[in-house]
Amino acid sequence: MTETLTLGKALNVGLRRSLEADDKVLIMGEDVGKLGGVFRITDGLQKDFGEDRVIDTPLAESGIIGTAVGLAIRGYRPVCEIQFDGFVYPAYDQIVSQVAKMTYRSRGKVKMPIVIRIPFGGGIGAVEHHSESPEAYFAHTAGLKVVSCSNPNDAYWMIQQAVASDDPIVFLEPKRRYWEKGEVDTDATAPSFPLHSARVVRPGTDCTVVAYGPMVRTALDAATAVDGERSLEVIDLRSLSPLDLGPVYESVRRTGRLIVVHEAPSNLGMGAEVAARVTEHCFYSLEAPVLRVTGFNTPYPAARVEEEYLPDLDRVLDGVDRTFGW
Amino acid sequence: MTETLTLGKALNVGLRRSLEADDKVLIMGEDVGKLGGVFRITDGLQKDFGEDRVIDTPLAESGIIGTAVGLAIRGYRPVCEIQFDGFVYPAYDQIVSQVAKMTYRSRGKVKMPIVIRIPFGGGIGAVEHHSESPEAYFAHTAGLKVVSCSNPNDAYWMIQQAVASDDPIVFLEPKRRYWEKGEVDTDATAPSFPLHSARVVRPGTDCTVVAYGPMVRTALDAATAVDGERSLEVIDLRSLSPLDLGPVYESVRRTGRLIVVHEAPSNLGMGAEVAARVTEHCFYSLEAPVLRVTGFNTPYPAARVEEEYLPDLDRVLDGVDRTFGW
Amino acid sequence: MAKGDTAPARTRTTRRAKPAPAPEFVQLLTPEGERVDHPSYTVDFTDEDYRGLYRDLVTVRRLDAEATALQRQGELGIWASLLGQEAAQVGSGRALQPQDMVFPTYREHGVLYCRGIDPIMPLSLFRGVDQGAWDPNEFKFNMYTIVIGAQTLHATGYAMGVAKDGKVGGPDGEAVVAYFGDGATSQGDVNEAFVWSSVFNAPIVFFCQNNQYAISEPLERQTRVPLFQRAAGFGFPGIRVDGNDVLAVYAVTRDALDNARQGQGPTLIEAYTYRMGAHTTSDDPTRYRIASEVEAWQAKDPVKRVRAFLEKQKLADDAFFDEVDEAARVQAVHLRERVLDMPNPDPRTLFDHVYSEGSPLLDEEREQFSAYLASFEGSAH
Amino acid sequence: MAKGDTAPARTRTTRRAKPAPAPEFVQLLTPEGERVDHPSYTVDFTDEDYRGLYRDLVTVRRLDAEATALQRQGELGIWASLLGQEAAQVGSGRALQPQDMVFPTYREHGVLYCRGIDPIMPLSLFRGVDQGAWDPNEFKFNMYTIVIGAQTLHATGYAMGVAKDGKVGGPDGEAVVAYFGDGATSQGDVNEAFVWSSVFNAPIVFFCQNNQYAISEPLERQTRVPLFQRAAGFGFPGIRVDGNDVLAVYAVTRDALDNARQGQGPTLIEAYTYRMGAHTTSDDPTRYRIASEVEAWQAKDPVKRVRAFLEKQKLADDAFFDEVDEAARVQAVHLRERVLDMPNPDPRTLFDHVYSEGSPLLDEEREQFSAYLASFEGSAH
Ligand SMILES: Cc1ncc(C[n+]2csc(CCOP(=O)(O)OP(=O)(O)O)c2C)c(N)n1
Ligand SMILES: Cc1ncc(C[n+]2csc(CCOP(=O)(O)OP(=O)(O)O)c2C)c(N)n1
Ligand SMILES: [Mg+2]
Ligand SMILES: [Mg+2]
Repeated sequence: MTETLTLGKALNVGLRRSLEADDKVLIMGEDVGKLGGVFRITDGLQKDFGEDRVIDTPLAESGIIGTAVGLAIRGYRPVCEIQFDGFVYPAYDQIVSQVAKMTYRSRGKVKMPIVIRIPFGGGIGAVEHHSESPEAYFAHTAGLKVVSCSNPNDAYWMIQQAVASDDPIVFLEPKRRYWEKGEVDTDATAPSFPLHSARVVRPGTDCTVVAYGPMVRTALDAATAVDGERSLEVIDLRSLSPLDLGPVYESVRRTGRLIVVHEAPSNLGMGAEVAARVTEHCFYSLEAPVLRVTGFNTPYPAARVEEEYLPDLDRVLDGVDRTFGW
Repeated sequence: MTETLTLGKALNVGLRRSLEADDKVLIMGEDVGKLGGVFRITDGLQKDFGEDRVIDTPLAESGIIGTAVGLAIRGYRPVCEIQFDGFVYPAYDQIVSQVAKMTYRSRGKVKMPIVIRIPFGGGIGAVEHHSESPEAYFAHTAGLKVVSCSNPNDAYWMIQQAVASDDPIVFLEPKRRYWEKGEVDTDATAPSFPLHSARVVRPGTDCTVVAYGPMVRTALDAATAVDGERSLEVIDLRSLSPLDLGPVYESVRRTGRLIVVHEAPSNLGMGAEVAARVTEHCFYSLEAPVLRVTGFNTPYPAARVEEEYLPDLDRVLDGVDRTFGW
Repeated sequence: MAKGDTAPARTRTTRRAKPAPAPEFVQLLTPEGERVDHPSYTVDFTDEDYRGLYRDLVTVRRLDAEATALQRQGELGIWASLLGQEAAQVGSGRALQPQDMVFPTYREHGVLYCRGIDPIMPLSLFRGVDQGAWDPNEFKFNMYTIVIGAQTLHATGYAMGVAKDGKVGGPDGEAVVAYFGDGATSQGDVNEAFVWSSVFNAPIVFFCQNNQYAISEPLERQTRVPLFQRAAGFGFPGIRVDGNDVLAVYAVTRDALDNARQGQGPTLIEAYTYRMGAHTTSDDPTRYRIASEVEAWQAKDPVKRVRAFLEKQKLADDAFFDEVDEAARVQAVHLRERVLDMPNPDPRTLFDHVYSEGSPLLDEEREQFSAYLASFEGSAH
Repeated sequence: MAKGDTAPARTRTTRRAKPAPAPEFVQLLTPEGERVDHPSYTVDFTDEDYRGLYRDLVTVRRLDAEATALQRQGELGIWASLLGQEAAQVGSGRALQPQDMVFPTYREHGVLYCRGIDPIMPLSLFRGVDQGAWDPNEFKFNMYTIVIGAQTLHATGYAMGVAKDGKVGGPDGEAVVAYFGDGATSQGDVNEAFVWSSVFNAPIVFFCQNNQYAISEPLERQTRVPLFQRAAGFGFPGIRVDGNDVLAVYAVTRDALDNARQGQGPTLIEAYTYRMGAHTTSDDPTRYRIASEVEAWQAKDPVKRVRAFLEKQKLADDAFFDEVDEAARVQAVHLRERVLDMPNPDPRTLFDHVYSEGSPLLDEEREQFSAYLASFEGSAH
């Protein structure tokens, strides 16, 4: 049996399951308690699990992650909320030099079961620092794993898988999709897919479109828009590190064309890595170079031009046209 | 007339020229004053220019960059030293959210003539955090420019060009090459090359090898090693952001093969971007996919295995073999 | 002493004294509008000055209300209201000398107004037309900073620059003020700013508006002692002032700025106040605080007490109060009209000003994007 | 008050008092070896305990010298000597209960020794064989942390976990100690750790070894007031102790740990000491400090004063001192032998333990690299 939930609510219920499943799971961050988070993702959790497990922290991101490291050494499993993408950087040192390296430094003797939840991406008309896509900064960092969900069912399962993982996971939530609804299989006792797996979310034959997080919906809309004319295969990466490119290679060997879509700037972004690896693995199958449809290489702009900055259906289709024009 | 200088000394003399040329230039960082920096790059500068211009700062990297922003608003041109690559992360927020964005935020009304000098890379037998290659974290950030010098003459000129630039520049110094000597044209009144330009440092015909910073020497050594057998064209990127790929496209169109070499992990690194763009621009010229010879996707390891971690002559030649084996 | 030996006995000390009760803040005007004395601080305002302060308080409140209304009507993306904090902002803003430099957060509309800056200036940011683009040096008022605490280091660096320029040590010296909230005191950057400004004896005033909340989190989530006490441990004075008392805020800030400009280094001012409204228009404060708390603070309203003072002292009559209200209303209407008139930016400009000296990558993207946009011309896009 | 009006007159206050002279630190044993009293702290050691402390001091100094020698001979990549700081480390290390947890920097070899840990443990890090890999929970001693200040937040989080586990509030409670240097006090992280530990009343002792330098930078580059005073502004006690007096350090640390375990929250201890050697073996201190300063501190040597005390009190004779030296020498020789025996890691292991749960990318790289290495087999590589 399934329930219809928004993506935000699915995360909320998933976190609740994680708190129920293991006493050691903690939730910590700014405004996550009484307020339930500025996006209400932790709504009701402090009320039900107490202030000892759902912790309103001081306003200091390095403190959030740094204390989470200590709590993890003590045996806890902290789930840290960073309020917005643009506010993760004060914690960057703790993330890349401590969270990411503690297991390696200790030759496996210390585990870092820390989840860093970050609502990310644009499209909500916000002011500066509230619409960024920092995934490359984390995916480039050995020792971190990075995932992003694109729909309520994945949100529900992936957050629980992330909390259950003994490795540190940066969990990127597509904030502009928080209110989108979908069926969630809350009855199942186990997820249908491993956390670090990509999935074909719409089969097609002419061109592969790879996306993740908020852009999966955009890619699907593009596929629908050209249905009949052109058959696009859409793949949701889901895991940005480690990448699961098997399904992408398989797809590109069939379609011969690949578009990678993301909101982050192209320069040294996820699209570059996907392009480099797909080109290496599918060199003789490609009819055109891998093309990227991404945010521009500028800081995230003011809200009234963000719709122009962000890849949308038209920009994706323009990419498709370009690959066929090669 | 030229002088023979080490790369480190060339930087020192270049900084001296910059301090002489403009009163507003400041040097700031940990131990840069009396000690002259742990690598002695600022040796003697405090003595000659005073404590007001060469400033030993409190031990706080966010403070170094954050106050540099304020000094820049006041009209100064701070040159900040980060003691080692692995200690730049506490300043990451100030770098990506303030230094990189201030000009954009102000629609050009505020300039950020800040240079962030970072001795980077491995190969010196150091402990953790002293051997990292963080360039991707900066090159992915719109609003920053990133350069790296590979030889004394470039070091001398590029540091002066960086200080003279009105844009913020992350200046990556190949620390293991600090002691390598070369001719420096200290008599010339102007540099021969723009700061943001790549250069063919060894012409060749069979395969292009792109490198920057410490790996340029390695690439040149590889070219020498196979001289007679295979002719490698070596290109020094010099500017990592913005990239100047014109010379690379031109080269690859001739050679049909490209190896990108860097110490940083491959995943979402400079090599990925170069591969993606070269593939797009030289799609029909490539005889093999662009291959990357890089550090592995692990944290930088203990000193006694770093030589295995780092690309060396053999690893570069292995890459060359692989591209010819395609 | 070998490992495993019994630990030697040791003294239990009682050095841990009870924390002293929080000292009173500096107050010169009670909530009832009584003028009270303080041993160290006073003001010597003319009648006209008092009326001017009242006008400022009313005006910044009225303009703020207009911005809130504009947001409700969809004309602004978000608004961070200063409601309740007018005295903290007008008092400190009016204490500034023309040569002083301000580093605000995102809420200092009242300070901005007192600098003589057109209140329209920050509205482009909240409308989403730009990101709050102005020249800090032209207005002696830095751009709004959204990343909590970051501006305190900028202010410190700027103040170090002031000292380098030899602009401290006399009555014409330049002082710098950094605004931030109670929540910000937990950030590393703010504490680093304390370290730096102390070590370099920078001419700076740290002005903390303790409005009791950081979004939903009450002060106890940031500290267990009064915030102004933080300063002493960094080597400079801290002082708490009634943040709803415009006279006291003025006096204390004036003094601290003067100390800074004279070369006596930093001061931390904690303006004890209350955020009467929501954190921003996106916030719902009923989820985390009770009505009675808000009511208790209503009795300490910063505007009402000045009006009560003016009335008691017979410094103003109804005609004056009406005129002030009307003038503020007119300004608000004018503000509204100009907000509605703000043009949307041309999307092609989003590639501009990433760098002062440009970049070929951006030029390429601008060109491609222009061609892309042109490809829709004539179509229904 | 319209803009441009003359600023109203205001009071110049004289509230800026001269800073109080730095209070004396806690001392129980003078540099001359006199046992002195302190109103709040004392120790009640047996003769055997005193001799044990002396043995520890001599041993950690001897082992440290051996490591320095090993580095000079190229057997270690670098070494961070504790020379001069033996009392600070032995005094605090011996004050720990077995259940207490330590978060060291890279210099706490003496504390490690006092925890009963084999001093070989951190040498793999300095030799470059690994990165200091041990199980913090097994030894109740976290791995060395090189990024300045980062460990203070880890310690705070760990201490929060102790409280969550209900392990505070009685004599069996667990306390946590975070070590850091004078330079570290400028880092945001350390100040955030102060905020957090205070707000959550964490059972933690912040133990700052003020050895007067952060590499080349003297204390004045980090603060203009004594460091222990930092604590009060965060809401917990700070105290300065003679860091070269092992008795005083023991007493003060024991007390602070006990307060923590009893649920009274954090304490900051500033152990006032001196780094007699170089920052690390890569450093040349003659570039930034004068010989006379070092000599002045030599007179306050932490080991000599305990020997003087033992001699004066007739608690030990020459035979004892000789035996201690000889035992330390033997330990040092043993240490040296084991360092020379440390095997280099197999390069293939560099792909291990990046993740607890592995990663296909690393598996692929390990495999490719093994094949690559194999391709050289039989060749001269
Ligand atoms: C580094 C950072 N983290 C989180 C936020 C999100 N945020 C915006 S305002 C705010 C609360 C600020 O509280 P305070 O400093 O008391 O200022 P106030 O808004 O009350 O004036 C938070 C958490 C931010 N802007 N920056
Ligand atoms: C974040 C960071 N910045 C810079 C360094 C380089 N560094 C290593 S030790 C040191 C000085 C530390 O001084 P202090 O805290 O007083 O400790 P001490 O070495 O004197 O024991 C510096 C700057 C570092 N390890 N980490
Ligand atoms: Mg507040
Ligand atoms: Mg020190």
